[in-house]
Amino acid sequence: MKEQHEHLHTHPGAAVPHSHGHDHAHEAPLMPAGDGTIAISHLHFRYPDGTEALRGMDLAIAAGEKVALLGPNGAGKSTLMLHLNGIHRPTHGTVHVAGMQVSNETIGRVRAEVGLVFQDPDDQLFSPTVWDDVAFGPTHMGLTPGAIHDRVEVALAAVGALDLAQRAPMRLSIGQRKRVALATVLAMNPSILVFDEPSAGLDPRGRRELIELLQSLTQTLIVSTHDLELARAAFPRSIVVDRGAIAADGATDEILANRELLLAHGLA
Amino acid sequence: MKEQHEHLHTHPGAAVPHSHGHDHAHEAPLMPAGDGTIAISHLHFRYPDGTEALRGMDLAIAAGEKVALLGPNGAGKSTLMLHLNGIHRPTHGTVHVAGMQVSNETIGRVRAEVGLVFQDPDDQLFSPTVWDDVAFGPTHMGLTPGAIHDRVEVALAAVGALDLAQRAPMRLSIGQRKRVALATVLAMNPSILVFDEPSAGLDPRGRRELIELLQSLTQTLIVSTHDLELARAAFPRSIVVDRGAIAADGATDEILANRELLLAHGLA
Amino acid sequence: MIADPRSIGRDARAAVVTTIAFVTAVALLPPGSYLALILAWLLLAFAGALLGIGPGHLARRGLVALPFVVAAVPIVFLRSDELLWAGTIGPLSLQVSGAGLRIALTALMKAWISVQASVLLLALASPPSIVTALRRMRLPAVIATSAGLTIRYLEILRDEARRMLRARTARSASPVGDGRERIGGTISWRARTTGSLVGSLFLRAYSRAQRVEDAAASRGATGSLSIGTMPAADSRLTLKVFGVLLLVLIITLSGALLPRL
Amino acid sequence: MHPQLHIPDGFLSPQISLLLWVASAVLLGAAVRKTSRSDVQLNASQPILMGVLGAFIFAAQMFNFPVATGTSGHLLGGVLAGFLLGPWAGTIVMATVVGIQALLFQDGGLLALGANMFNMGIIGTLGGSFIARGIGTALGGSRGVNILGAGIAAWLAVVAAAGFTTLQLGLSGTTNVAVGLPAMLGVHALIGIGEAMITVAALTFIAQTAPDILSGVASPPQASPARRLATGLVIAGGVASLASLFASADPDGLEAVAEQLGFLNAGVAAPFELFPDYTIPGLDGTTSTIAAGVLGIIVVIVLLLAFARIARSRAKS
Ligand SMILES: Nc1ncnc2c1ncn2[C@@H]1O[C@H](COP(=O)(O)OP(=O)(O)OP(=O)(O)O)[C@@H](O)[C@H]1O
Ligand SMILES: Nc1ncnc2c1ncn2[C@@H]1O[C@H](COP(=O)(O)OP(=O)(O)OP(=O)(O)O)[C@@H](O)[C@H]1O
Ligand SMILES: [Mg+2]
Ligand SMILES: [Mg+2]
Repeated sequence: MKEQHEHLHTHPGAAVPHSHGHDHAHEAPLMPAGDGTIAISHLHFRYPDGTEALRGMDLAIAAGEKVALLGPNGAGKSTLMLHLNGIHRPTHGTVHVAGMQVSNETIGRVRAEVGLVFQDPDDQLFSPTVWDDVAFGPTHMGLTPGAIHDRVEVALAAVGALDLAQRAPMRLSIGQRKRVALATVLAMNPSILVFDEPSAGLDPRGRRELIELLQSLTQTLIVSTHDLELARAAFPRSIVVDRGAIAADGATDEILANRELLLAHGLA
Repeated sequence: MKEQHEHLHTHPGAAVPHSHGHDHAHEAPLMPAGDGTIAISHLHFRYPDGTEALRGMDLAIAAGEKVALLGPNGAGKSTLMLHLNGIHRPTHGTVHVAGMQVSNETIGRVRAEVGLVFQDPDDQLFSPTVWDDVAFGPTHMGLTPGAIHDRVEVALAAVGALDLAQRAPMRLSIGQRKRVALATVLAMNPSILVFDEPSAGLDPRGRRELIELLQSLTQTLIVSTHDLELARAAFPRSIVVDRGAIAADGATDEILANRELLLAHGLA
Repeated sequence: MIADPRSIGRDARAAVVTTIAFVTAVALLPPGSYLALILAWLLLAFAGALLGIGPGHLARRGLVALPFVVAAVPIVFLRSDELLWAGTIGPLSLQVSGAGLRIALTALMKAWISVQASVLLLALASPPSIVTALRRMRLPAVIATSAGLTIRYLEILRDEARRMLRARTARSASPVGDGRERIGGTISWRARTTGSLVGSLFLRAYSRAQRVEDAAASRGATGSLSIGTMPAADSRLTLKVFGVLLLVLIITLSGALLPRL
Repeated sequence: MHPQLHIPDGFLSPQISLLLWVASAVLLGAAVRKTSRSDVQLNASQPILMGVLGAFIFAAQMFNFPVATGTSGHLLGGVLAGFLLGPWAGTIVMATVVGIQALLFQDGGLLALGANMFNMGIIGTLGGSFIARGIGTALGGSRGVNILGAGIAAWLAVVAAAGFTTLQLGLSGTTNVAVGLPAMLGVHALIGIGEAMITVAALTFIAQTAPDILSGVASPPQASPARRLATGLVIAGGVASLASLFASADPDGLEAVAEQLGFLNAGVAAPFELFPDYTIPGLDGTTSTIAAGVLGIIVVIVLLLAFARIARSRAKS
């Protein structure tokens, strides 16, 4: 517990890793290559059991934007996020990520552009060591061992978890595991980061540190959360989702000030 | 989703069930029998692996008091709560619940007095239907089928979940599952209710309804939480736990106003 | 600076082979080879000392095999050769066979020593590195991957099980007041409850497997899944194999040469 | 768990250990080939599901319930795994679980691992699953009946695993089969009831709450009951011939068994006998014991067949 709190302060920026003095001759591993945009139109999705989880969504997000997804339990936030990565495919409509339409041809490149962090870090950390886990994505991308090594190191440094490299994920505290889960996707050098409920289960100090980390990221950022204060602190734009559709989209401050809207969508 | 929200409003009080017109000839199932007090002295607890989770706690809680347990991850809150139910036994020191010292002789009665609701409702709900799950406690206590039926019905009504009786707990929303988990212990008619992090994972509306439910309960109430606003809204008294000891104990407003204290114990 | 990933986890093949060879050599010793068994234990204790594990600790860990002694006890009384003692205790007429005693004692010592050998293996090599070593030794990939994931999720699922058991315990109260029927419910009700716990845990494990699958897919995994980096091959493997052969030779020869009792 | 079924090193003769290692390896190899041909349709990819469910089996073995004083219902999980994953994938999972129990928890020896995998992974899961499917199909193949079949198979699997454990110990000369077998079978006939009850309850629960998962996972390819039971018979026969293989591989063990049987004739009566003194008149001691074992297996299967017939005609009328 102790360590993790200190580290976040000493390595605050994911995009500006200050360890290992990366110069320009070196590939700067965490500067995303893609254009970081998202465009969704008429998105419908039905689960195999018949549940209509998404019912016509239109959405455009510019590169580098930071967007909070708000909405009640069961609104469709997680379902939407799984479309950005091609894990779910639209029943109708299209999803464009970094300029590519998500399809079987583009799926490999789409997954390289979109880093998805799951709510439960244990779902994401399945390798014997932290190092292996962070190396998993780059390895599947077919990078050279040298490049993999660089990616892993920079990603771990970015979240302040370099000293955990040789530890087993199961022996880490929740806060540490959340950080390593983030590193596993940072190592793939995505232009878009998607987090499902990053603050659940963290104590107030861990939550504050998470906010600082989110503020320091430069990638396009889409985060679902029930924590309105987190949305206010780190996300200029918010989207309210309810019953599979977008109920509101605008400046976070305005949305959070609209008490009627919040009440109507289970946010107050 | 819809139903659950409405029900909570129409059945706000756990202690004053208004369905089925219970008169005095009938056992009034949800009026606790015990005296609802807790007295802990010099409580030490060491886990089998050597972790010293509790290092000398003294604590007295009067009948009907509502107390929030605050503290960072790993402080010892859950460990303390498991002592109230005799699941853990002190390494040193004593725990008195409802006037009985927790021991092998009293354990059955202690468990009837203390209703423990765990953080993850999935741990608590293991039966094929909601009804079966709520009936588990009364059945284990050896009540007659008639008495079991009454207990279950009143407990479900108290949390506004009567209409869920035949559903499978696994298929419910998080908010619904939290409510049913509460009903499973209310059905045992305890004089003391102990909740571990009841608000985690709830959307803002679910959280507000939880607060209303907590406010309406008349039993002695001990709740651990990372949600300081919840503590402020529903608990006149707060106890700050850190490193297995009590760091502060007093009026919630005063504790939450003490910024230095909060910072020292990971609460800000 | 951080260590190279390829140095994380050692090539555990030598450790695995040594353990298996040692256990086999011990198993091959004929009944009554107490001296050879003591020698084998001394070798083990020496290896333990090199790894910083005291002989007392090792010996205690070895006791986990003891409950199995029940299986070997009858033979002491049921063989009729080398009668050591015969008489009656109460209604029972008993005889103790020397040969039976020798078989039981030898089996026990072998079990006790072999357990300590696996304890040492775990001290030398982490579970994941043992799996990797087995993969190198031609363990099929399906088994290796599923074993690796079993080890990974073992504690998580056991923890879930523990919490569920705890929740059941917390509601296992005895009645206050009257109108009691049968405390604890009927046996079939208890069995149903336990079955439901198992079923719930299965559904949780199943949906976790699906989420892990999604998480792996979103990082580019397709179809087959290889988890964990292979550590560099041990350059002194051949040398170590010779060491192992020597060890086996010592134990086996001592079994043949040292007097048996 | 079942300490009586996890044989530590030292109790089995090296010959027996080796033989069972070979048998387990061959059957596991077959299982790997079967599963990689993906005869089972699953939602999650095989190794991930198998790995996580392996951890599940571990955890499920922690659940118990008191049956009577001193005894508690417990789960081994072989038939459950076979039902949920299919016999072959289930066998791999159980064998992996048994292997990890030996490596990480010293629950069972390394040299004895082949035997333990054989008893719990192969007899318990592969054999158990085929018997379960045989019974289920023979009775009409409805879900309830399949689950009932799993319950019966779960009981058989535990009892058979106990029987094989004792037989292996006996052939290694470390236990007295004549006394040990009835005792082990008797105890495990009780323990097996717990296994059967939990298996049935767990499958019923899953069928009720998540029928989609169960149908995705556990619909066996349709085959005639005759074929299923024939498979069962083949397995039983294979097992019996393996038993005789041990016999010829370890004359010392044989001698010991013979000796014990002679001793048995001299006075100690076994409390539980399928055949008087576990011998068949007219054959010499050892051959007769093995023949009696094989006969026992056949009797059980014939009884099951008869039971299945009766139950099916009842269901029809
Ligand atoms: N695998 C599934 N099969 C069928 N229906 C599903 C599945 N997963 C989710 N759903 C349903 O789809 C809808 C949207 O669920 P989703 O998980 O996207 O909500 P969410 O906004 O993420 O909620 P939360 O805030 O609780 O995480 C819900 O009605 C849910 O019950
Ligand atoms: N089963 C266990 N074995 C060993 N140590 C444990 C066990 N459970 C908890 N601990 C340790 O005991 C201490 C207190 O843990 P506890 O779970 O009571 O904290 P908590 O205050 O409930 O934390 P959180 O807010 O994260 O739930 C911690 O150091 C924890 O690591
Ligand atoms: Mg979600
Ligand atoms: Mg806790």
